[in-house]
Amino acid sequence: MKQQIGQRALTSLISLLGLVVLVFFLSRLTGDPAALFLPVDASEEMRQNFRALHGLNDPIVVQFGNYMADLARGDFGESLRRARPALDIVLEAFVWTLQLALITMSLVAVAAIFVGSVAAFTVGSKFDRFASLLSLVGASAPDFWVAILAIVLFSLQLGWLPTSGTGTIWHWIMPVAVLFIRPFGLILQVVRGSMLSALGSPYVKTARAKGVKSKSIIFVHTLRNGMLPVITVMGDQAAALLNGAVVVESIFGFPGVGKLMIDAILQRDFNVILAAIMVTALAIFIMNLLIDLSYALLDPRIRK
Amino acid sequence: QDSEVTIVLSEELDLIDPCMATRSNIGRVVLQNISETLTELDVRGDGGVMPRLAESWELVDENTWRFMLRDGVTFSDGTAFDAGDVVHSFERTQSDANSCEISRYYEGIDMQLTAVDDLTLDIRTDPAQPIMPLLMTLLTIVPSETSMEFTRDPIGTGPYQLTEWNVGQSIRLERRDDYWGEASDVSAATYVFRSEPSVRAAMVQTGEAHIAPSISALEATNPATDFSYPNSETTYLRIDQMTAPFGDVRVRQALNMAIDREAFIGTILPDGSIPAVAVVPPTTLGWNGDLTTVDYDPEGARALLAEAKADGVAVDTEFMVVGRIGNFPGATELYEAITAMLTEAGFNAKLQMVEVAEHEQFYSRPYVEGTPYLIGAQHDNSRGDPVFSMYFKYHSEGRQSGVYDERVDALIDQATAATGDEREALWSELFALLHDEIVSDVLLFHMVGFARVSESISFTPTIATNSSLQLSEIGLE
Amino acid sequence: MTELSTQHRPVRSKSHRMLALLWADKFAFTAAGFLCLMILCALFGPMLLADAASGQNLRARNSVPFTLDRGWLYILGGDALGRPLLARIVVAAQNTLMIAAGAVVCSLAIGTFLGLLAGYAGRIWAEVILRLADVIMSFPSLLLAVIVLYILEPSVANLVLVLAITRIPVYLRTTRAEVLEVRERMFVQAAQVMGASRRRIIFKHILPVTLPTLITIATLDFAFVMLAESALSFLGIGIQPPEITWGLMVSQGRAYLTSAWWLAFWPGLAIILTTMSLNLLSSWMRVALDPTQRWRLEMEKRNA
Amino acid sequence: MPEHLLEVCNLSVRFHTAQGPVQAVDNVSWHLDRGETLAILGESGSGKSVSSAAIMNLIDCPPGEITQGEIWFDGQDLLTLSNERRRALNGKRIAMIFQDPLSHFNPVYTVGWQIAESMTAHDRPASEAWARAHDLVKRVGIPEPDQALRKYPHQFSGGQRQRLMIAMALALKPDVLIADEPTTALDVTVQAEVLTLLEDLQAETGMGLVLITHDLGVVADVADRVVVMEKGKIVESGTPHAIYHTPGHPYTRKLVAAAPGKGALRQPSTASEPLLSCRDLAKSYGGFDALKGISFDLMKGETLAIVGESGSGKSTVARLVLRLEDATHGQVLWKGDNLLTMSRRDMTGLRRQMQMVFQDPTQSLNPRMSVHELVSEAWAIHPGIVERRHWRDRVVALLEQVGLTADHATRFPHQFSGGQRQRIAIARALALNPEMIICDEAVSALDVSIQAQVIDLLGELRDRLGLSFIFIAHDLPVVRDFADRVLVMQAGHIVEQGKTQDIFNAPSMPYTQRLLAAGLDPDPDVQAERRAARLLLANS
Ligand SMILES: Nc1ncnc2c1ncn2[C@@H]1O[C@H](COP(=O)(O)OP(=O)(O)OP(=O)(O)O)[C@@H](O)[C@H]1O
Ligand SMILES: Nc1ncnc2c1ncn2[C@@H]1O[C@H](COP(=O)(O)OP(=O)(O)OP(=O)(O)O)[C@@H](O)[C@H]1O
Ligand SMILES: [Mg+2]
Ligand SMILES: [Mg+2]
Ligand code: NI
Repeated sequence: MKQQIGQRALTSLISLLGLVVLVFFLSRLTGDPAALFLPVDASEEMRQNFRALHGLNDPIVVQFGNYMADLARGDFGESLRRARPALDIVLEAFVWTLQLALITMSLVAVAAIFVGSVAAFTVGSKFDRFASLLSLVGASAPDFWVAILAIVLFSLQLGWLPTSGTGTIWHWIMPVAVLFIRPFGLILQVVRGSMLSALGSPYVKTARAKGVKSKSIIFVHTLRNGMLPVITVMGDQAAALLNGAVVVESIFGFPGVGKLMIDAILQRDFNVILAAIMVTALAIFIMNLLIDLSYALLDPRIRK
Repeated sequence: QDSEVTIVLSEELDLIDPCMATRSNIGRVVLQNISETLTELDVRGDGGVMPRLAESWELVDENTWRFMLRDGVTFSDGTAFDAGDVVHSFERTQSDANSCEISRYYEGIDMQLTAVDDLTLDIRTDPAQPIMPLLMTLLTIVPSETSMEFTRDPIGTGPYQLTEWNVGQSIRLERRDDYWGEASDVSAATYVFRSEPSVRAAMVQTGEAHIAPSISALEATNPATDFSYPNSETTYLRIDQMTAPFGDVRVRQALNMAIDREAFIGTILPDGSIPAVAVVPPTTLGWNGDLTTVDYDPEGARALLAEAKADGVAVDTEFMVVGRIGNFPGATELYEAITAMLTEAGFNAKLQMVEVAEHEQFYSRPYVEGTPYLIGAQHDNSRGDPVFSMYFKYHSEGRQSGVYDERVDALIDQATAATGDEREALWSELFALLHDEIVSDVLLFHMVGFARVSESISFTPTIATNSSLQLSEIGLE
Repeated sequence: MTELSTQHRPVRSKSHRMLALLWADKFAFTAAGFLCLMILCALFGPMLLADAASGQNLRARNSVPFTLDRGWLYILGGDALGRPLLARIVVAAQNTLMIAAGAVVCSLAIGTFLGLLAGYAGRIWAEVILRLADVIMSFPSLLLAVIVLYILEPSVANLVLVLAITRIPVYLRTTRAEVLEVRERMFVQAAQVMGASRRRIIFKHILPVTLPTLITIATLDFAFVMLAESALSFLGIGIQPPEITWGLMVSQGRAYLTSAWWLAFWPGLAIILTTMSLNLLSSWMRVALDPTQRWRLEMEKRNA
Repeated sequence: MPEHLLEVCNLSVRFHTAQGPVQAVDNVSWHLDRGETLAILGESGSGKSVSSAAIMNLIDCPPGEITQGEIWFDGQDLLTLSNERRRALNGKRIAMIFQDPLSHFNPVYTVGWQIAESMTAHDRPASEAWARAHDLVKRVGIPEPDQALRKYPHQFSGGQRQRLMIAMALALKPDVLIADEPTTALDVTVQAEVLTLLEDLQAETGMGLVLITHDLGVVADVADRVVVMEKGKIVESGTPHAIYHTPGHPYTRKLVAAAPGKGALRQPSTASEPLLSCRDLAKSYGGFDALKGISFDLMKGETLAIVGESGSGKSTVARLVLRLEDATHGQVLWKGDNLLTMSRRDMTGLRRQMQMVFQDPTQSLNPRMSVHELVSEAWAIHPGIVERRHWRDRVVALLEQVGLTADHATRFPHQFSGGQRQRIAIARALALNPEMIICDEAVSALDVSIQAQVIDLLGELRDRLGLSFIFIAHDLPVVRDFADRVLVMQAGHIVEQGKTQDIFNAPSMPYTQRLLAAGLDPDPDVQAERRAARLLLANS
């Protein structure tokens, strides 16, 4: 087990490195940040100066060497636009994103598993149909619709919640709710399908013969058997949130990593892009590791 | 407490460095709030250039301006303001250690700043700069201790000082007690950032914010709170006369005639937008009131094209109309409609919407080879003088120019060096030449912006609101 | 034991039987009908309505839905340039469905294939494939789009490429998770004993178990891809006006959400309905293809 | 009418299938008194399991349907009770031992947890439940109960799982225990222990036992009354003695006549070259040595029976030989080639020559494939054996050979009884015309008449095609009839091997002797005597 994790850490490190190299070179093929940072009527001299200031005039291999040397010392470079260390910027934003992702995914996990399981258990019932349809509508509706309608309804009309921003717990409600919808719909469907298969298994009969309550048949016996795809898809959705929930962040003014990343990409702020990718990649790698480990925890047959 | 306001801006500030104050959102926070300039342009009246940190100025000789500075001014860090600070502030904009934007306004000018004494400053320039006081409306003053690198802790002489910067969330300015001028009503201002226009509007409506300097026209439905203001932006299609078939003036005329400008106003563009006859707004020096927009005349356009075709101009050449996605509200629709109108008039036009970085490649030299194109762009000049626009847009060597005409080059050079009425006349002449004779571009509209201001405060947006927002101009009701 | 039906019902063709099963689930049947309609729109829409969909009429700008004053094409209202929304939705179906189906099918096929490989082939392969998935998962799709835009030409095929690549990991990881469990089942060993090739075991025995889950995810991805596509057109990659897709219509309507809701609503509804139809159909398929569940449809048929 | 502990009246159950309804149970009535043992004998697929499932409320309605009948327990008709009230009875008052022990355990929980759950579900405190689970596991003869409780179902052998299932059912000392083929995977010594355990419990609590079995010996040993079922109906009932000695119904007569262990012993053909040789084959799971280095040969055309203690490694041998698992060390030589080091591709080529019938038929059939697909898959894998257009006929022929009918071909595995599934698995193994078949308890769930039919079929193939068998079984009379040589295993070792004749007539090792002595005789009279002798032995 220890050895396995060690090996995993090593391969992950290699892939992270590969990712950095890939992003480093590819992103530099996508245009000149000077053109984007400086106003259109800036002179060629200003542009040169800007490039020189950020070492963009060196041959790309030299730039890469410098970057890696700095990286080895734990220096992720400065943002081209913000006059701040890229890592600081990213970490500040990542804290928000992480919180948002964690809160959302925990709610999604609880709600989707609960509703999905019950829907599978009562397959074909009104509850099943209703839960499925509603969640599907939610999951396929454009997220900005939902976000703006929520603001119009809950802030403008009813005045219950602040429109946007951070600060109080009330500020979290709408962003989390909007982020909740898509993963909820998707995971609910996956849970439902997975449980539907599991509920036909003979061990369910055994449990019934033992007099086990329906509740525990659903949530103890079958759930764990149907969990593998569910946590995998949850991981995917969580990764999407970790990569940043751009729409929600920009509509609700959440200072997360999604908006940061988009801006950095659109502005070719290379160091921020790289730092952001490394931080989120690390989080995603760790999450995938945990998910892979949990397979074996959930299903002893997979332990080898 | 009651005298605090919240202002919701459209995007987060990367920097709050005073030397970046020409960027609109940075300017709204910094300009004349944190950092002041020597002079200030009067946008509410027609006072022209007014004193701010300089009390008066005079032309010493043709190439030298002398500014008499205000006494008793201190920076928010307690140090006193003197001529040395101005010199440093200028040098800072020229430094290699940063990429200050302000410097572009001093480009091509050899400027020598000397502190004659603590409160007297001489500026020698080559060539002569008749509009030096105007140029000084752009130079934000920082204390001479400020390092050359970008700072994240701006110090200025303004009525407010930065007290809090929650990156990504808010910026807070608080009123200084030791400000040299009149104390303003607002004791503190918080700036927050929302990129969604409807959210900005909603925030003022719910009372979460007091001013939203830019909301979308579609949201601006409440006359009690929503103001339109000319935002000093002008949209136009730049024509590169080097590429066929645009070298022929008839083709350029036909382009102008093919577009029904009136149809856009009140539909895709808000009421209040004005069909443009120059690339700068009407409040600019030398504005030529005699120019009139080209009338919509698709038949005439077609006739002109036929005529040109008969002369062997390749009017059937396919060209692109390049627009920038999200450039202004309704940009895509506008360009879509324009393309349709051009096609209607017999052009072989194709729409191509591109992203910022790509747009920049099309817009600035060296231009993209291959298919000829018209590029849709928006130009901002709220500074009151065409000099900030004309060289770039129309001089043969201008970065975004598609005009190659000696008369134009000469006029630009003359006007830049001229003062007073002569300057005004020369600009006026240039506008006429470009518009009527050369038909340099397809000018579209002077745009308007919309601001929502809470009823609990009094503030009227002006043409300057696009680039600055003085807290001292806000009154409390 | 007596077979009550001594005389067998005539053996009907397989497709006929599936149709009967489809008829048994009224929701799925409606869904299938709707999808057929959409496919017809996609096939013939541009041919019939292209002119109507691109004809501008600023006087009909944002004209309200549900009146026949301007002719039946305006029944759903007009857009910001006064083009009839109904015609535009019909015409846009082609691009939309082509892109969405292209992206989803590609990512589903590639992801599933790699997932099967990772789950069933040797450790080294699995390690490589999974790290690759990690990397893709951490690679922001927007950056990918920008890179593709700069390195390759913007085109529909590249748009599909970007969308497909970003969605591969979820299928890959889900497939692998399921394979890990399914391959431990005894019937897989039984097939092995019979000498079944790996390919056969994977495609005949393992894939059918995992497929329903994957298809469930894919149906919801349909909506995701349709909306994501418009986000990428914002970067200038892929579909650009005057070409249209539903996603593009939705995002163009965004500015008008509070003033002319119908601009974004109808294309959004088309997306929702398509997604929902696909999902209903996939739920139906899950039941129809699972012998232990199929009775649900067969019984309904009998009762009906 | 005296009050019975459990009474089934006129029960009929019908299943819906795509081909139309199947009447699984047809107007069946029987009753059970306190302390009594009722044996239900019957043809495979005659509705024994379905009727007991009806008692436990385990029939999915739909697609199943209880068309008529009453099930009286404790003065109430179970079929009219709410689900919640039936749940409260299940496990506590009425318990059930399922036919397929592997699939009926939840694969992801430890067996300890699952046994304890049968108590905690009825509000027993967890600590008490675990203590009792420990006790029960010991009682059913699982070694090292502490560790066993913490293991997962797939880590046990077939027989061990069956015993764990028994332990689970006995946890709350139910009033009625329905045991569906509870000893199909148990060697006779363990079987005897389990039967004694059940009897003890009966004596202690007055438990009524419904024993569904095909084993006439078990019936003779423990049953008070017998009902015989055929095709969903009860065809005869009475005392074991009456049934055995004066069977009335033709089916019963056939059943009694088919009882194995009476035929002539086989004379193995004289030595030919070995088809398969195992050399020092060993397997350990973690720290546990399941197989401790065994060696044996299988000659061409020979039937080698492996008998032995439950959990002694019999199935492990089969899995190793077929390379479903990797051996820890040792060699398996197939016609001289070592299978264990062979490349995967070469192995695939050889696969068609060796087939296996798994101990757990349910799990070894892909639930998504119809019987036709299951059987014909072999031909799809190895083209050239049967042409595609003959598949249908060939499948039908195979099904008929194992006692199924043509219209079973379109059904799916879950629509069959335990014994029927086992026969599908046999048909599948035969489809490839292999040279060797490993039968892991392949006929243990079949009633003796079908068993005889299948054994005859296998015997005929052996004689005609020179097929070799490794025949893993616990059922000594069947082994005696069918095998050429016998290999006796205990705790991972081979304790004795030799010709069937020698082993049965003159066992040399004490374990073998014990094994043979524990055998049950189908004649109730004979069995009563043996039992008396055994009790005497035990008491002295
Ligand atoms: N779900 C089902 N659908 C259709 N038919 C079924 C289903 N379950 C069982 N049957 C049929 O019902 C009949 C009775 O099955 P049951 O399991 O009771 O047999 P059994 O007497 O227990 O046989 P065995 O000794 O082989 O286990 C069988 O013929 C079987 O094919
Ligand atoms: N995956 C496993 N992990 C750990 N132990 C195992 C595993 N599989 C089998 N065993 C152990 O190996 C031993 C031999 O198992 P095997 O299945 O070969 O027994 P068997 O002789 O077939 O018994 P039975 O007659 O009960 O089926 C058993 O004690 C069992 O507990
Ligand atoms: Mg049975
Ligand atoms: Mg076994
Ligand atoms: Ni038996």
